[in-house]
Amino acid sequence: MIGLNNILIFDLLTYGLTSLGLLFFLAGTVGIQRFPNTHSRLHALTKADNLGLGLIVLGLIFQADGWVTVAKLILIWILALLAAGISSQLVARVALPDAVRLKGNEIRERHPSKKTTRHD
Amino acid sequence: MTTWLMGISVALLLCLGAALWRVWRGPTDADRLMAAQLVGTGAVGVTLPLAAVTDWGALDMALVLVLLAGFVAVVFVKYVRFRASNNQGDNR
Amino acid sequence: MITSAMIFGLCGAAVIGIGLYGFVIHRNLLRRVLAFNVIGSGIFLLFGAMGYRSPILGADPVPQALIITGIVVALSATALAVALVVAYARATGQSTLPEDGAEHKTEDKADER
Amino acid sequence: MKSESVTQAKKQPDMIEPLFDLILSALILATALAAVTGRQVFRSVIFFIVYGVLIAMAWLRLGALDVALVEAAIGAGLTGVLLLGALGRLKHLGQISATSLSIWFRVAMAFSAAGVSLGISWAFITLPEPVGLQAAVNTQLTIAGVENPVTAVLLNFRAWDTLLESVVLLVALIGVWSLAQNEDWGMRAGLTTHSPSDEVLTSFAQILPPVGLLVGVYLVWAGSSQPGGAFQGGTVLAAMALLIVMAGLMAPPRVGSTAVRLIVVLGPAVFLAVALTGALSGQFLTLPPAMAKALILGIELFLMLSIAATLMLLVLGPPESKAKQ
Repeated sequence: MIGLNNILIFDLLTYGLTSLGLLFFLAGTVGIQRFPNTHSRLHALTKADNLGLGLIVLGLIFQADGWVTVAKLILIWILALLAAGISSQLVARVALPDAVRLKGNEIRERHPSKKTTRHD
Repeated sequence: MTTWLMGISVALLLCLGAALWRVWRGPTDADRLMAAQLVGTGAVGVTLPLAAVTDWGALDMALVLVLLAGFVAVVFVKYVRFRASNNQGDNR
Repeated sequence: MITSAMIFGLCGAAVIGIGLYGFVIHRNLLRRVLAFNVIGSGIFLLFGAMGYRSPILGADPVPQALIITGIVVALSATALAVALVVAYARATGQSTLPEDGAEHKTEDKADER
Repeated sequence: MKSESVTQAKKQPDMIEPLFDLILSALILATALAAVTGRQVFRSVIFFIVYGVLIAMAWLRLGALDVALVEAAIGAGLTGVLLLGALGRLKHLGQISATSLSIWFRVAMAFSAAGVSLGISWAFITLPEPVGLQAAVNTQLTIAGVENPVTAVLLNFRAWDTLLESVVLLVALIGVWSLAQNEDWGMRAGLTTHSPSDEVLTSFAQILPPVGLLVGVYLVWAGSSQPGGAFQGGTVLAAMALLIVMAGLMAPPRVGSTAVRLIVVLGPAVFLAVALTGALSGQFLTLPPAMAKALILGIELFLMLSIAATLMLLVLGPPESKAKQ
């Protein structure tokens, strides 16, 4: 069902690359839970986004059934890179000057979490 | 291979569920945006192996998802800025 | 045997309940619009699952077409509802409809600053 | 053809597929609950968007790729943007609590809602064996002009629905526009904001839309033989146009200008014209099998344009000048 490319090496590459990608996603998820402040969480997130998805795409390319599929996979990755890059840039800028004010809002919204302490 | 790829999908789905916790938790809007973005990318990551075990048709959905993810991120940021500027403006 | 149709059909039924709950407990009109959308998508999910129950026949295209129509109509209805909410809030300065209860008080404290 | 490949993929029963479905369902329920409850509306809207993404994956698992595409574009995109825009306008409502309703009322409502869900579940489980319309659609598919059964249903077998739907979109737009203040009529759609220009945003809005345009047209083109179609393509185009507007690269269109009206009406008009031509040669809305494919593609292209324009205008909302109390 997967196509003509059922060669052993291709399968092995898929196994390896997808598990590596999964690892990055896991790391990103742990990071976004555990890191102490907004900007370091942003760092964790972009690693997961760019590398994790990229490795999964790379792994799946070896299972593709034709060039159109490969092209689509790569396009998806490029778009994800673009979106992640741009939006983390924008989010970081939102978070930077507004950190104090947003924190204030949060406290008013009754979330007096310790996590809001800023480490600059 | 099918089972392996489905397994990857399941694992990514679990990651995605963990990111949801950060969306709930915050504490800042920026954190929520980021976590939502991780959910978006994670969803693409879930969809790709799913596409691989069927006939790759789901790839189009991943494409739409990733296009819209960037768009939604921009809208979020615009919104947060809009609100922040309004809050400033209304301060007497 | 647990099929996808069974799982997502029951999930759709539960989503309808969640949406209904949200629709009733909130007075804020925007939240009601949101909850109404949740109800709608639960119904779509249930309907789609009904069209996928037979493993031999595969997915039924007719419900799919109806659901696509439904999603687009739901979006346009949401747009209209949202515009109405904004216009209402502009006209009255409120985001909740007046109700007869005596407990009608908390709403507009929100004007954060 | 499509359904065959889907059933083939289903052939090997695996414990992992139900596991995937169960986890996905649990996440869907959690996000739905988070979207509906909670104190902050902003968070609810984010959860609603995430919910849309998850539902789109559920459609994938239900073998409904066409629906998944629409849901990914509308549920996970435009609806959330719409709600967020309204929230921005009602920013003074940023924090609405449900505490005005007593806890007992909420508990009672939770039980009633659970009762409704249980009733529906029971009805769903006890449904009689499905007969399905797959066979009926498949036998007619040869004269439909397209190979994608969903497109065939949308634009041929049940074209009535789709024609009326495009009219519903128009009616909604008229409704939204009619909420404009008198002095705002003829202004640019949406709330006029003057945000400072931003290079990052600008470059993003220059790179993404060409790709989006390509994807949108591809979806319409592919829609005849594989999942996709006018709605999917139109929504993607609408999102891209909104991105351009939001980055400040293009001013939103003026409400009520002739060009805007023309674009918005074009799709339904072409559809209606084809339907009437059919009426002259036999029956209203029947497509001659020989020309069906060309006609469907033509209708879909114009529909896509109109849908994109209408959705964009719906999301932008009525014209609103900044002057408000």
